[in-house]
Parts: sequence; structure tokens; C-alpha cells
Amino acid sequence: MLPNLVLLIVFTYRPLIDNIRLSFTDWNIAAPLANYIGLENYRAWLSDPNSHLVLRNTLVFTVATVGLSLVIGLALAMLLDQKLRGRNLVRSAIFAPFVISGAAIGIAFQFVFDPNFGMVHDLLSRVGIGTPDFYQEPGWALVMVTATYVWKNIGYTFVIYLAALQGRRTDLDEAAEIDGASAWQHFRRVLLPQLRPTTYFLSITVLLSSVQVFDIINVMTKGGPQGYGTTTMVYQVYRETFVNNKAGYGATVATIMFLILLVVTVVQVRVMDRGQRRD
Amino acid sequence: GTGSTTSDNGGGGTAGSGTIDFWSNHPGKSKATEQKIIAAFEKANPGLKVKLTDAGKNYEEVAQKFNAALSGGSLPDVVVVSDVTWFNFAINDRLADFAALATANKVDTADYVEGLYNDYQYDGKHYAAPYARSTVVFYWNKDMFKKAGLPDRAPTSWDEFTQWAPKLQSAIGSGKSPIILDDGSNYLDWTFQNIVWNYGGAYSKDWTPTFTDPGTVKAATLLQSWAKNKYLKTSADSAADFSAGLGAVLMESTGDLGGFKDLPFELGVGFVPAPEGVKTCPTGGAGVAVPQGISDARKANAIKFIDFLTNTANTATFTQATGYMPVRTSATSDASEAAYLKANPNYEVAVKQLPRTRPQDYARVFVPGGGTMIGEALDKIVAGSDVNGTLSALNQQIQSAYDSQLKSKVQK
Amino acid sequence: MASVFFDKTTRRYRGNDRPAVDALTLDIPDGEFLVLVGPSGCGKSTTLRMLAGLEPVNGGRVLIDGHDQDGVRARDRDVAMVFQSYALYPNMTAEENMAFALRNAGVSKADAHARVADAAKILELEPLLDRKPGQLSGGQRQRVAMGRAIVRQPKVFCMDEPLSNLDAKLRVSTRAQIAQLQRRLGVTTVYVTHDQVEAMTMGDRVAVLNEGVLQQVAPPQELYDNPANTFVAAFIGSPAITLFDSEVTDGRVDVFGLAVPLPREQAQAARVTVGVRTEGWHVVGEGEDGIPITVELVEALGAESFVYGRPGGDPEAPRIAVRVAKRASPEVGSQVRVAVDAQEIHVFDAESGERV
Amino acid sequence: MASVFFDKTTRRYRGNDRPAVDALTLDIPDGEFLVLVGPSGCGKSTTLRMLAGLEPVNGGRVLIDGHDQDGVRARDRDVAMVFQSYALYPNMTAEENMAFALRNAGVSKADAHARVADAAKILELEPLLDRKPGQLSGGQRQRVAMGRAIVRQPKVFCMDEPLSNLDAKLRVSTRAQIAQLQRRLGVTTVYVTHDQVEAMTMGDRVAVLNEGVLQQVAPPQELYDNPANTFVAAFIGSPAITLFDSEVTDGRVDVFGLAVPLPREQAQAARVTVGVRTEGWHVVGEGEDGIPITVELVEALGAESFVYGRPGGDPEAPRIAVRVAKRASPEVGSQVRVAVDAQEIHVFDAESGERV
Amino acid sequence: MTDSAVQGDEVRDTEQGLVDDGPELNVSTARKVVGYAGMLVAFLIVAVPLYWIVVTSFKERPDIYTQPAQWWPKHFTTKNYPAATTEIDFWSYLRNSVFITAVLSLAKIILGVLSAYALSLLRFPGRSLVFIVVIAALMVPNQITVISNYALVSQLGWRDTYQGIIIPLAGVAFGTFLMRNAFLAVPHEIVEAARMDGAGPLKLLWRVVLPMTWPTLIAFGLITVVNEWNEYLWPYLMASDSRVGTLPIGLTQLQNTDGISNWGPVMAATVLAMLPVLALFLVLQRHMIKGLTAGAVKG
Ligand SMILES: Nc1ncnc2c1ncn2[C@@H]1O[C@H](COP(=O)(O)OP(=O)(O)OP(=O)(O)O)[C@@H](O)[C@H]1O
Ligand SMILES: Nc1ncnc2c1ncn2[C@@H]1O[C@H](COP(=O)(O)OP(=O)(O)OP(=O)(O)O)[C@@H](O)[C@H]1O
Ligand SMILES: [Mg+2]
Ligand SMILES: [Mg+2]
Repeated sequence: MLPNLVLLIVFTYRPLIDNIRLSFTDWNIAAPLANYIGLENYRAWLSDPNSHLVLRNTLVFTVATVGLSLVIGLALAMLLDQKLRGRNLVRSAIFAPFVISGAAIGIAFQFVFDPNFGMVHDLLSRVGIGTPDFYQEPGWALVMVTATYVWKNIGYTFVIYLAALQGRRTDLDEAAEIDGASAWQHFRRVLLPQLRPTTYFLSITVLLSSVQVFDIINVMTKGGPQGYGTTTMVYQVYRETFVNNKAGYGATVATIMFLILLVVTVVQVRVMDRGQRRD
Repeated sequence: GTGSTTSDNGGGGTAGSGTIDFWSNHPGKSKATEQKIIAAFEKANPGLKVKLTDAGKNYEEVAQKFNAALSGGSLPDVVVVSDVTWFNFAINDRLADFAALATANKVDTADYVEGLYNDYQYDGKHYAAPYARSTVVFYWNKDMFKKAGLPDRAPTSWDEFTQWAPKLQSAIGSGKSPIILDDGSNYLDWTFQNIVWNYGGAYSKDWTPTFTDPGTVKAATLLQSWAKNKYLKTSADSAADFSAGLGAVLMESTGDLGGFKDLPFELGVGFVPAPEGVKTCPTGGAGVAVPQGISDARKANAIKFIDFLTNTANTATFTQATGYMPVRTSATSDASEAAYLKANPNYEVAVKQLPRTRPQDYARVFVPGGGTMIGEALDKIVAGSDVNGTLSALNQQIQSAYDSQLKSKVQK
Repeated sequence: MASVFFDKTTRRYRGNDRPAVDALTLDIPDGEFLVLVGPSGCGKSTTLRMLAGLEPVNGGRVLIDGHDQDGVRARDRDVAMVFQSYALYPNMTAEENMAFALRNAGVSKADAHARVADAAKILELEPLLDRKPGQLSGGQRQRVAMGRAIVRQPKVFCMDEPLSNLDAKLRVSTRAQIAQLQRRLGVTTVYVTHDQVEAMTMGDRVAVLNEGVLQQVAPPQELYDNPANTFVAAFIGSPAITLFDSEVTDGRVDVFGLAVPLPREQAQAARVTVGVRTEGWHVVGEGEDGIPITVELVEALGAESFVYGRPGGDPEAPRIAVRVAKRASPEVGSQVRVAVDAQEIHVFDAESGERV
Repeated sequence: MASVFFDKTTRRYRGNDRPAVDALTLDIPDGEFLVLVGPSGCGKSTTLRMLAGLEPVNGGRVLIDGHDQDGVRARDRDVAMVFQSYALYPNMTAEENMAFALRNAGVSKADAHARVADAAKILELEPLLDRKPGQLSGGQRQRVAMGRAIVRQPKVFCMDEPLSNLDAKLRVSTRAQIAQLQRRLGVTTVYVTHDQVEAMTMGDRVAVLNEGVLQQVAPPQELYDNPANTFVAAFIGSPAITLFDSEVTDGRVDVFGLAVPLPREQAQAARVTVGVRTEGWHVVGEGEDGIPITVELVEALGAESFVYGRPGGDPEAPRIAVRVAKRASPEVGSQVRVAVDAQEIHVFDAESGERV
Repeated sequence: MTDSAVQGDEVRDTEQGLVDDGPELNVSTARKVVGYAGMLVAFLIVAVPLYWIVVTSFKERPDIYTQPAQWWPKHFTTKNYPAATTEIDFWSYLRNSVFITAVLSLAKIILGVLSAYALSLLRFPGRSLVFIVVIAALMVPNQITVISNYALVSQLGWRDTYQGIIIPLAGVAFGTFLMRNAFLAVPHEIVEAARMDGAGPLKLLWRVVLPMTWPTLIAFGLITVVNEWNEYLWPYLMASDSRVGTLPIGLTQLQNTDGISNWGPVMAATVLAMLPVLALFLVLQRHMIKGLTAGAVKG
């Protein structure tokens, strides 16, 4: 415990605090010195119309990825929890995209979604549906990035759910069976409550990691189209800090993001721990 | 002021350790070439060693790593900087004055191609030497031009192209575009400069943004009308689309030439339109710079290495391996280079275009985030937003970015 | 509502050579209350689980109402079960646990509530309906498990030691309630227990299993009076019957020196195993014919006592358990003389253990 | 090895107003075998858990060997426990489950193996030592849980209904073995059970709890013979004692028309609750004084039977349970006449329920 | 032999080779059909893009950019693979990746399990605060930590060293959180039983709690390995070249041109980088055994 805490404090919290301090400055990433400018960065962020766009992107992207990842991940885990022939192969296939680095997936999916040579285009045109230009229309670009993210990370929710399913109490399944529960009731009233801690865990971790998605966006859209089409907060942090050199401002965005996440997560943890506490 | 995260000393690599740390992203997959040149350098300078550091997969990553080093790590001796990244380092006094160093170390800079060398000039100082440089060229699909009954050459002006566009369109059919350009997230802001300059416009004049100047507006309006008429398609990977035959014209970097092999059609390469011989060709790519924070002894070694890296012979080697522009005038007369150019006439076009190159506008390369903002606005214009409104908003954005981040520094 | 028929049903667990249930053939008519007993691990739970559809059948068949249940899911068999391990839903309150099956069957909320309330009254669970299993004591959990089954009106009840964790008083009342309920509803019931009183009083018939093999099925009193073999004789009745081998001479069997006449039909065998239950002995006075016994242990149960001792104090001899009245218990170490009741003698084949 | 003292110990669970255990004061001398009984949910398990250090104490103290155990961890109390819910380690075989504590205590592998083998013999677990809990039957699991405790030589044994899932035969033998083991080792033992026979035979003393409150602690026979109040009277003994209210006139109490003399000291009270156990009644012939009873139910347990009925068939009257000999059971619906044994009458204050 | 019996035993045997699998409910044929159909759909959705990646790695360059797309390479070639392994110092990068991933994963698993243990089964003041501190660490994007950590690590002179890459990454928030959840789900009574049996903290963890949370531990291990294997930003800042650089850094060099990307070798390298971890998954997922708490407690 202690070494872990020390590591986290030194390599995560120390930089975080540093970052908060810098959010009150006009630090240019390359500059040796920074000036204290008070809340100026915060004011700037709040009044920048792009911030609202970024916030909205982040929200849409996060909600969509969390929702889809949980639902699909659970469905797959339940499917492959059954004794079906060939499930090992399919399990591995589902896990495979998670194994590939985000950058590589981004590259591959640039291809998949390429409006001219891509697989999606190929499939759609076979059915006779026109392909939207995923790279030039902000809405579709967000759809593309979301789909890519979910596709890549489904292996994560899948594996965690699978582990939870494997560790569950089988006698309750029997009881539900005896009680004549329909598949849906069985799922809703018996299985899902047992998976509740897992679901909360996943909703928190998927949320935190999808908020921080960087690779895929950087490779596929660079935050575009039209400037902020797929820019999320973390991407904005990166862009302000390393592209626009406004490290102080980037630090501000990072701090705001941290605070939002902190609030969201503390609420989530509260709810979750209530469900888990033993009386 | 607070700034304890950042440190001013050069960190680790102590003076005269004899090892020159060269941070490169090996532009154009040049790692092997760089190693070859380094080996030759070490042979020629027995006391010196060069360490080639993988500093990233692109210029942004090199800048990121260099930034990290600036805030407390050990600095390199030589670092690759791109047309947009160098300025921020320079203005924050992180790069040594290359010209002064050259003079002090008796290195001749006169042989650098003037346009390319002057790209790194600001306020009377030079901050880098050109290294892996590219320019924009005009590519066309000869088969399509033939089909449309057009002359087998690049247009001399964009007006001329606009006249050709409907013919091209009807010849190649819908679903394909007369012209393909990058999109705003992928360097449209770079290539579009050519069109702007064609109409006498510019992104900026020195530090004053000029997006609302008539010439600029005209170019933007033209862009929008192309898009409306479906003459234009912007793409995240325009080169790939073009090479697959999805468009008749492409305006892109010379760097793509190397990739255009085995095309299913005949490729035309020409100068970008430049009415009355005005210099309208934007340059790009990267140079090599020396950090300010290292000792003089290290700087001396660094400049020695840069001189070697970009000498006539090595320029020839490098350009032939990668497809970048020769950065020295003498290189074109180098025997192997001459032979190479002869064998690759398309490539020669790019070299011949060099005298028509023009340094990029400050608004794109010097204003932090300028390129992104411009790209964003151009995306919107292509998508149909009001041209004047978008441009004047952009004008303001650039102005305020300049005011808040640069003004105080450039006027010191 | 349904008859149950086990037709040479066999269940083999992996990693276990001996079948847990071995070719069980058992016909349970509609509405019968069948009690299933046997030593721990003899296959009782397995039998119930096969009937409920929770355990695959490795051989033979299980029929409900004449229909082979192969491939029929537990859910579709309409069997209610009290699990030996309770298997309560930890996230639901006691009430929700009990109402779950009803709600699944489409019973309205109000009806379900009423039926749960009835069951809760029987099981004395009323103040606990809002608690979750984690907040209940062991016996309370067991009662919820019981309630979950009895609120239903299924084709078959399977109850696996449903009262084992209840105190005697509650057990007596619940026992009576269950029996009454079962008779009222007429639901075929298979009831596993290891409680002698339950076995003797609740069922229409009792089935005795040993190591997966059915030993005897009979009404309780008959089982007690005419056990089919020494296993059943020893298993039913507590304290257990005293068994010992003996010769038959002249139609009389030798009980530790006492010659006791046998009924004609049993008198043919040569060597037999003799069984005498606790109530088959009686203490006799000095003058009467009796076996002297050295008292080793006296168990005073309040209403009555059991005296254990060996004939003549011989440590090799089998231990005899004698039931005596409350106040009649002798001292440990003292000598008593006991006689045997000729009618109370059970005779088994010495080789096979089968009743003669 | 240790005395145990509960000193006004109280435990209150969250969300439950009434304390589960309420100011329990109980002194258990070193080496005693104390049996703890009470209705389901009365706080027995909670008492054990407080002693073991698994449950915090909300009031009072728990002392082992005179040392306040407040703040002493379960691990350091050297108490062995059989959990009502077994709590076996699912990943370990039966043998590993049993040996776990020994190995933790630094007992050598060979020694641990030998001790486990001993316990396995007592519990008839020998062929099952390699199985994991999931592969065992309910009773087998319970035996493993039992084995896990008895292999240890702790200061105190806590056993929570350790034999509830065993069949009668195995239970009798295990019971005897445990009692013997406990006496041999002299380990102070607190034993929870709801089995009357266990309660009566195993313990040195029996403590009766009701709703968290201690009712009486006494040696078993005394508890049976002199219950401190109606609760204890009704709780101990199965079938339960018959209790009814009555007037005392002239030192005699009215038992359904029969006037029965009371001992002098009890004859003072005016209105009392009278209790008569099953064996306090006896069936009398036509000529004798007796209460006519209409038989409602006959429970034939093999060795004996219980006859239930109400005086004069009056449905308002309390139901009387009468113990009769094996062959003497009357028909349901018939009339029998019973008399009461004057010595067998228990008299309690009608208000407080306390023994007079 | 009846059908249900077949399902109950034989399938189980061949599929898993497990002894501990609990009894299986009867599964109707209809349900099985639905199951297989679902499996097929899932497989296709996941596998088709994967197939695309793989098949692209076998295409010659011009065939990659064609319309309509080629589902099977017109000119099948394996030359992208040697290209991927020789254009960069593939084997050195691989060696570094394996070493760093192994050390880091091991460290993280140990630290994570111990921390989770402390946070779930030990009582100490400030426990929930520590828990929040651990989770909150998940919210800090590494873009903001790298600069500061870079400064610290290079002052220690750890640039271009394994420890420079490993130590700053070794703090584990995710695993602590995950394993804490799993530990909390272990039936209460079993932990109590172990305490009564005199098991010390380590014994309790190692012999009792971990074996019961095995599937989750495996999932944790897999995810950690994957994350460390793909970790890019930090190793990239720390490493100058293939001496300590990891595979993702090496792979980027396949694509850095100013012009057109040559996808073939990139995809080939991606496939190569994916294979070791996928193999690990195949091995480990078999140990996710069902019903580990079977028979433990009543209730
Ligand atoms: N975690 C809990 N929260 C609230 N109430 C509880 C909790 N655990 C037990 N109780 C209540 O405390 C009382 C005593 O419980 P305890 O387990 O000690 O009973 P018991 O005497 O062992 O009963 P049984 O014979 O049924 O096992 C019961 O009424 C029970 O409902
Ligand atoms: N999953 C399993 N794998 C292997 N053997 C098992 C399994 N389940 C039960 N058994 C064995 O099968 C036999 C019968 O088990 P079953 O549960 O039917 O016994 P039971 O009669 O209910 O016993 P109890 O009275 O102890 O509950 C036992 O010997 C048991 O050990
Ligand atoms: Mg059982
Ligand atoms: Mg209890």
C-alpha cells in the first residue's frame, strides 16, 4: 500500500499540483518563466465558445462510449459465458482489438472509415447506401471516433464482465430457474444485481479512460473537422499545451477537467459503495 | 513570475563531453541515411561522437520532447524543428542564433538556398539551418486531362483552373473531383497559401492579420465556390485519394512524390500557379537548430555537425534518399544529384520551383495555434459558412492570440 | 397435481466413480407426500435436483405426469424447491425473495403480497419481511427459503431439509403447517429430512436411500415395524436398534443367553442377525428372567431416558440401548437386568441383511 | 483452558431497534460445555460471534480468562468456530480446509495430517478428504466445517448448530465423539443447537435465550424439571408442555375439572399458569378419575406415539399432548380419558410467567 | 444417452478440461442456436476490421489504395513482414517491450493486490480517503504529468534507463480499484473463518482471498500487460533509441514520412506486436474458472 501511495503521490499528484499552480499563469511551454495572471485563464476558458463545443463533444463521446461499452461488453460476456463450442476463439477475437495500441487502431480505422477505400464504404455501397464523409462532417466524425473507441475497448469491459460472471454464485441461477424467471427477469433481478459492483467499477473506469482518449482522435481526426469537431477536453489540453504552446491555459483546461471528473466520480463512488457495503 | 518547473541550464550533457546529441524524427524515413552521415562525420572528426535520438514520429512530437527537455531535462545539441515549431522556441530564447554561431565558427551559410534559409529568420537573426525541406507542387492526372481535352500542363492561374474545372468534371464523372485538397486538420492552411497569394492576398502582413483583405476573401470565396460546384473535395489523406484516381488535381508537398509509384495513371507534376511569376509557392518541412541553453563548446560542435549534415555531398545523399528539396544551391550541381534529377524529371520540377518559393505568413507559422485556426476556418468555408463572417472572426482570433501571447515578446 | 416417476435414474458426478444416485426407480403418485431419508451424502439432494431439472441425468429418465423431462428446463417444470443451502437472492428483501416466483408467473402485485403475507405468518417471518438475507439469522434465512417455495402452487414441491435450522418449537408448528398446506393443495411433495420425527410423521411414505441405492419405500410405521434390511432397521429409530448375530435353534433365537421363540415363518433360518429396538427391552426385577447389563451411559432426555450398556459388562458384546421411563434411570456402573419382548424382535439374514 | 465471562454484553445491529443480544451476563467456567438454545433469531449466533471477536460489542464486555477482549482481534483470541453457514474455503480440499488453521499455527505437515485424519475418522469423512466443498453434499460440508474446528486445540470452542444437517445415526455418534473429545481436551465450549436431545445430553449446563435476553442457565435435567418461567418450560421438551391458566383453591389447582393438590409452597398463589408435559398425563380406564379428551391427531414415532386432543372436544380449550406407548395409540376422533400426575405439575405466576 | 447428459458432461470436458465446473442447467436447442448466432455476429463485427488489418499487411502497396476495396489481396505478399522487422531494430524494441512489460506488470499486480487488500480487508483510519486518493489518480491525464515527471526523472539521471521508464509508471490506481471490488465480493464469513483459523494477512490474501478472485486477477493481469505493452508517451520521452525504447516507439518509425503512408509494413508490424499479448490471453482466459465460490457458504 505505502509504496503504491508514494508512487502515486510522486508521479501523479506532484505533477497535478504543479499543473494546478501553472493554471494560474500564462506559461508558454517553451518559456523559462511564467507570470501569475490569476483567474484569467479560467475566465478565458469559460468565455471561449469552443470550450462549450469541447465540453459538449466530451459529454457526447463519454456518455456514448460508456453506455455502449457497458451494454455490448456485458452482452458479449454473457454470450461467451455459456458453454458454446468455439468460444475460446471468439473470446480471443473480442479481446484482440484491445491489445492493439490506440494509434495502430486509429490508423487501421482511418482505413475502415475511409470514405473512398474503406471497409464501411465498401459494405454500405454493396447495400446501396451512400457513405457519409466521416472526416469532413463533424457529427459523423464524432460517430466514427466513438465507434472506433468502442470497438477497440470492448475487450476491456468484456473481460471484466466475464471475470465477474465466472465468479458469480451459480446457486442463484438455479434458484431463479426454479422460480420460473424468464430470461429477462433472471437477468434483471438476479444477474444484474450481482454484477452491480462490476458495473459501477466499469462505468467509472470507462468514463475516466474515455474522457482521456487521445491516440485515436489524434491519429484519425486531429480534433477536427472544422477545428473542434472531435476535440475533447484532453485533446484540448494537448492542443493548447503542445501545439499552441499555451501551457498555462492547457493546465487550466486540465484542472477544470480534473475537477469535473472528481465530482462525477465521487458521486459515483458514493453510490457504488452504498450498494456494496455490508451492514 | 513563477516558473520553477522550467530550468535554464542545459542539464545533463556537460560541456565538451564530445558527444553530440542529435534529436530527429528522421523525416522521410531517413534514419539509415542519418546514421550513414553520422558515421562519416565521426570518421572525419575523430574526437566527436554523435548520438542519434529517436525524438518522435513527427515534428510535433519532437517539439514536445524538446519542450520537456527545456523544463528540466538534458538538452540535445542539435534538434529538428519544423516550419511552425521553431518560432516559439526562438521567441522564447531557446534557440541559439545560427547565423552568429556560423560566423563565430567560420561556417559558410551563403550556399543555403536563400528562400529556405530565410524561412528561419526573425528580427534579424537566423535560428536554424534548412534540412528536410519541401514545397507545394501541382500534381495532375494526365489521363483525365487528356480525356477532358485540356492542355498537358499545370494552369498558370487558378482562374484558368476554374475554367477547366467543369470540363474535368464532366470528363471524369460524378463521385470524382477535379481537385483534391487536404482538409483543415491536415495542412489545408499550408497549401491554401498558394491560392491566397495568387490573388494578392495573404494571411498576414508581418504581425497584422489580413484575412479580410480583398485578395484573401477572393481566394476563400473561390474555394467555397469550388466546393459548392463539387469541383473540390477535401480529404484527410488527399494523396491517397488522388493516387487512387479520385481526383484530377492535387496540390501537395513534394514529399509525396516518393509515394507516387506504380500509379494506375500517368502523373503530371508542375509548378503551382503563379501569375506573372510572383513568388507564390509556400515552403515547409524542417530545419535543424541548436539550443541556446548549452555550453559554447557544445554549440561549436553542434554547428560543425550541422554544417557537415547539410554540406553539398550530404544534401545530395539526403535528398535522393528522401525526396526532400536540396537546401544548398551547390547541391544541384553535384554530379550525383544532377544525374538523379535527370533521371527523375518530376522531381526536377520541384527543384526548379525553388526560386519561386516564398516564406510563409506569420499568421500561420508564428502565431501559436495559427495554423489550426486557419484550417478550422477553411473547413468551415468549404462546408459552406459565410466567407466574410468566418474570415473576420478568424482575423480577430489571430489578432487576439497575437496580442495575448506574442505582442509583448516581439516588441521588447 | 402431478405424479413423479423416476425410471432407473442415475447420476454420476465427474471425478466420482460411484454414482451419486444409482438406477433409482420410484413411483410417486399424484398428491403424495414422500419423505426421502438416508445418511449424509447418500444422494438425496441429487435426487431432488434431478427432479427439479438442475442436474443432468446420466441414465434412465425422470417423468412428471408421465412426460419424460429430458430437455425440459427447470423453469418449465413448475417445481418449487427449498434449497439445502437456501440460495436466497442477496439483493432482495425477504418479501421480494418470496414474491419473485409469483411475480414471474404473472401474479398481480396485490395477490403476491397477500400470499407472501400468509406464508410469512406460517413461518413467523412477519416482522422481518423488509430485511435482506444478510441481515437475517440462519434460521430466519431458512424460513425465507421455505417461504419462497410455499407461496407457489406448483406441480411438485421439492424440499431439502427445510427445517434443519429451526428450533424444536417452531419446527413442530411449521411441520404441522406444511403438512396441512400440502394436503390442502394436494401438491406432490418430495421432502428430504434427517429428522426422525419428521420422517415418521409427515409423509405418506418414506423412501430410504443408501449410497445412491433405494433400500425401501413404505409408510412410516411399516418402515419402523418391518424394515426391509438391517440398514433400514438401523437407520430408522433413534437411539438405533441393537443388532447382533445369533443362531436359531428349535425355532428359538439366543439373545445373550435368553432363548426367545420366533414366529413360525422366521424360525427356519440357521444363522440370523437379530435386531431389538430400545422399546423392545424392558427392565425386569431380580426374580425374572433377564440379561444382566452393566450401565455405561444414561441419557436423560427429560421425558424419558436411555440406558446404554453391554450384556455382562463384556466389552466385546454389542451395546444395548434401553428406553426407560423418566424417573427410572439407574446409575452409571450399576447392574440392571433387562428382558426382551418376543414380538419386538426383528430377524434378518445374517449374510444378506435382508429381512427373513 | 479458559473461562469465559459475558458481562452485560449487548449487541445492536444497524437498522434494528431491539438489541440482538441484550445485556447478557453469563459466566462459563474453564472446561465447561455450555449449550446455548433459544428460538430462531434470538441471538445465539451473535453471542458466539461476539465471543469469537467477529462482531463488535456495543455494550458491556466479553472476558476470556479474565481478560477483557475489547480490541483483541479474532485471530489472537484462540477460539475455534464452526459457522452456522459453514464458511468453507471453496478453493481448498476438505483436508486443506481442516489443516489450514493448524498449518497457520506452525504445526508440521505430518502432525497436521495426522490430526486431520483423526477428525476425519470421527466425522466419517475419510473418503472425501480430496474433494472441494463444491463437490460435497450439504451434510458433508457441515462435517468439514466441524472438522476444521475440532482439529485445533483452542482455548474455546464455539459451535453453531454444527450437526443440523446430519442424519440421526451419524448425529448420535458424532455427538458422543464431540462430548468425549471435549472432556478429554477440557476445552471450554459454547454449543448452539436447536436439537432437544443435544441440548439435554451434551452440556454441563444449558442457557436459554429469548429475544436476546437470558432466561435461565442450569444443568439440563434441572431446566427440564424446574423451568424458571413459562418460556423455558415451553421451549424445552418436545412436544411442548401444555400450558393453561387456572385458579388455586384450597391448595388445589383445577385441571379441566380435576382438582390436583399442589405442594405447600406453591399453594399460596391465587391465579396461576399450570404446565403439564406429555409424560405428566396418562391414559386411564373407564372407572378412574380422568379428563375426557377427543383425539385430534396421533403422531406415531415408532417407539412411542403422541396423542393430541382437547378436553371435552372444546375447540377453545388448550390442546393437550399425551405420550403413549407404541401400541397404545387410539384412533383419531375417538375419546380417551387422561389423568394428570400431581408431581408432574409445574406452576407459574399467571402474570409474570415466573415459576412460583 | 440423453441429450441433456451430453451437455452436462461431455461438452464440459472437451471444451474446458476443467474439473471444477459446476453443474450445468439444461440448455434448450433454441437457446443454443441463438447463442451461436450471437457468437457469429459478434465475431464478424470484431473480426472483419481485424481481418482488414491482417489482410492489408499482405497487400502490395498499390493494392491498398484501390476502389472497390480488395477483400483478398490481388498480389499476395509477405514482404511487409521482413520490411517491418528490418526497417527498424525490431528485435531490440521487442526485447525491451517484453522486459519492461514483464517487470511493470509484475510490480503493478503485486502493488495493486496489496493495496486493494489494505483498502478492502484492513481497517485503518482514513481508509476511504486513501481510496478516493487512489481513484482520483485515474483522472489525471498523462499529458499533464509527463513534463513534470520528465524533469524529475532526468534530474535523477534516469533518462534512457529501464528504471526511468518503469518506476514512474508503477503506481497502480486501476488495479487497486478493481481488486478491491473483487475482494469485497468475497463472502464475509470466509474471511472471518480464515481470521479465526489464525491466518495472518498474507496467508489470508494468498491462500483464501486470491484463489477466490482468480478470474478478476487474471483480467487485471491481462489488462495491465496490454496497457504496459502499448504505453507510448512516457517511454517515448524517456528513450532515445532502441536501447531501451519499446515496440510502439519503434513502430512509429515505420510511418514517419511527410508524404503518403505505406500501410503494408505498418499493418504487418501491428499484427506482430499484437500476437504475443493475444497468445497470453489465450493461455490465461482458460483459467477463468466458473463458480469459484461454490459450496462455500449457505445463504
Ligand atoms: N447484519 C444484521 N443486521 C440486522 N439484524 C441482524 C443482522 N444479523 C442478525 N440480525 C438479527 O439479529 C437477531 C439475532 O440474530 P442471530 O443470528 O444471533 O440469531 P440466532 O439466534 O443465531 O438465530 P438462528 O437460530 O435462526 O440462527 C435476529 O433477529 C436477526 O434478524
Ligand atoms: N459436484 C459434485 N461433484 C462430485 N461429487 C458430488 C458433487 N455433488 C455431490 N457429490 C457427491 O454425491 C453424493 C450425493 O450427494 P448429495 O448432495 O445428493 O447428498 P445428500 O444425500 O443430499 O447428503 P446430505 O444429507 O449430506 O445433504 C455425495 O457423496 C457427494 O459427495
Ligand atoms: Mg443434501
Ligand atoms: Mg444462528
